Amino acid sequence: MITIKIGGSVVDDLHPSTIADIKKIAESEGVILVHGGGKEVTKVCEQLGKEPKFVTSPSGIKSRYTDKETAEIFTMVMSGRINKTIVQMLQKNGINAIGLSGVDAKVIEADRKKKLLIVNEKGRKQAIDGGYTGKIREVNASFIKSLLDQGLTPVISPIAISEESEFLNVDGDRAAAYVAGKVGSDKVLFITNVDGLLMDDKVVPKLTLAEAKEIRPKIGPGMEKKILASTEALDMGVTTALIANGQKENPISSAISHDN
Amino acid sequence: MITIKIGGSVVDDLHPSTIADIKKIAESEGVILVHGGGKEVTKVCEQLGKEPKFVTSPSGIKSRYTDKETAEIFTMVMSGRINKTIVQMLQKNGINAIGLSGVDAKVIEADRKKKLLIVNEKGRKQAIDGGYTGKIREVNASFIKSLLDQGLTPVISPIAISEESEFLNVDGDRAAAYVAGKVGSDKVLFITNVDGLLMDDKVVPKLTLAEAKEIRPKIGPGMEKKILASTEALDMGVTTALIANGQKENPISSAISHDN
Amino acid sequence: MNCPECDATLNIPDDAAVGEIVSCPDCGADFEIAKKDGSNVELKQAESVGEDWGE
Amino acid sequence: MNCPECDATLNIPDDAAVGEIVSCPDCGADFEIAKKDGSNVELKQAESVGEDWGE
Ligand SMILES: [Zn+2]
Ligand SMILES: [Zn+2]
Repeated sequence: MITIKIGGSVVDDLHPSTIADIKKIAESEGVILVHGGGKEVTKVCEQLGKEPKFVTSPSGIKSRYTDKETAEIFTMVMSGRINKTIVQMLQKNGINAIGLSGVDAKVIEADRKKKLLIVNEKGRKQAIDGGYTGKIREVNASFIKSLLDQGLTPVISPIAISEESEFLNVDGDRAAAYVAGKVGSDKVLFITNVDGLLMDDKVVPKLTLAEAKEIRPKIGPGMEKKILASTEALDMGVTTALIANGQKENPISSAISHDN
Repeated sequence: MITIKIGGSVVDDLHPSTIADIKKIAESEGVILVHGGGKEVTKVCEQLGKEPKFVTSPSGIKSRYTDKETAEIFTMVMSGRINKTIVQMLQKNGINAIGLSGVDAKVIEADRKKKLLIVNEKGRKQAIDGGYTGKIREVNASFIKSLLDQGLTPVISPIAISEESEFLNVDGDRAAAYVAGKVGSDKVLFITNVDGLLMDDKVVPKLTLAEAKEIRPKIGPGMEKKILASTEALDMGVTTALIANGQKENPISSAISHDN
Repeated sequence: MNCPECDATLNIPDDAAVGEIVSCPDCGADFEIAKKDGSNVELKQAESVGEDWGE
Repeated sequence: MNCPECDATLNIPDDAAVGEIVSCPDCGADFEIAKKDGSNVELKQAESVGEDWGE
């Protein structure tokens, strides 16, 4: 079984062969999809007159600040627009998909961050209210497995439920890692728009877990998060973590056969 | 098992005791919820600058005209905002709910209306493109039952999937009727903001199926649709169809015990 | 213009548009205006469409 | 103001705001500014919060 993280736009981000590729693998070993979609959330926030706020962490990572209103729009766009559009696209191609957010059947439970450390406008470190983001604690693995057993393909939005039943924005890459780890996927695949981790302008074909942990701090933000998610998945027992370019033909089966 | 149709706003439409009431019945016999939410869809359409269009049928029923863009916003708001807010509210009260649209696991399949008959601005009958509304054909009853068997409470949005995998806007009352009928609920309950069907200013306590069919054409639009949905549910084998005011205490258990 | 079913005279308003439904006063049959070019009107059998409305 | 841990002198900017983190140049401990009233500053132990960001 493989857990695949995709972006928010199937049409823009993926090679046309991808859905047939997913179908083949869903039928042979079972697929769980986890999606992102931050860009579309930002677009709808703007259309609704809600200015998105971004903050920068002490180590320089810029990210969305999720206040309550943003968390609600985030949930609406992620689980109502992006998730259902992906499910529709899969259904259209004969894959019996089912869209879920982490709130449904408590598929993803997370601890709400009480505080966030940011760099403020004076360039100094500051602790602010954590907003509605969270660290994943639990995944309802037995429910996800029961869906796979019924021949369904789960499509999961990066929204978690907090202990107080709040909607939490969680990172899609790390959600995929946790789902893969807790459900017991042997593989996790992060689909992106580059060929993989580049070092000295060359794709790194393979890293051990120890190498990945050592190398991680030296990598730029987008890829760094995928390496972090990969190490987390491997720590939870996933055998192989793959990073592949979704714009290549049959991106999933070629990543599985290390054909890159 | 009971299928309950509720409106789009748990907070505004329902007595505070309702969720505890649902919990009790979910634990004793199992509950399926189907929700509406047309008003909220209209609100978000307006916020997004999409003017809602309404049409009038030859018999005088006014309703939303669902073009493609409206169907997409409809799906986003229904399954992303309203559905998840209801699921969240239930989770908060210890009910393990799971939100689904008809697109997920093909829970509701419908035939897209090719044509709609309306009264045009000259007061004459006209056939127009049917837009994205549909007549329900099939319900994935075995999947819904498998959720109930796992102790989950399904919360279903009135969105169906067409043969061409389009999102279709379907009426919530009739969706509840079809779900109740196909899954084999013995009861279907329509929660509304009046005490039930009024005739000569009195609540009608009871109607046979034949009486309901006879009386239906004489009833005003909102209630007429609930009577139609009731007769459809009864025709599909549901034993009892109930209409009750959600603003009364314990609206579900008192409706079941005919305590109105 | 006459009814394709019973040949009774149909009353089609001058400003009738494509898609409008014309009912025969005699036999009651419904026709949809398929094409219209000036006073040249082409009719087709109106499909019977039940009312089925969404949310 | 001195470090509550090692008593070294802490360098707190005049325009520092509540919530800002002050690090001790000697022992490296982090403190969060809990209250500030003119030049009167109250510190509390800064919780160590890992970075964990959403989408
Ligand atoms: Zn005629
Ligand atoms: Zn010190």
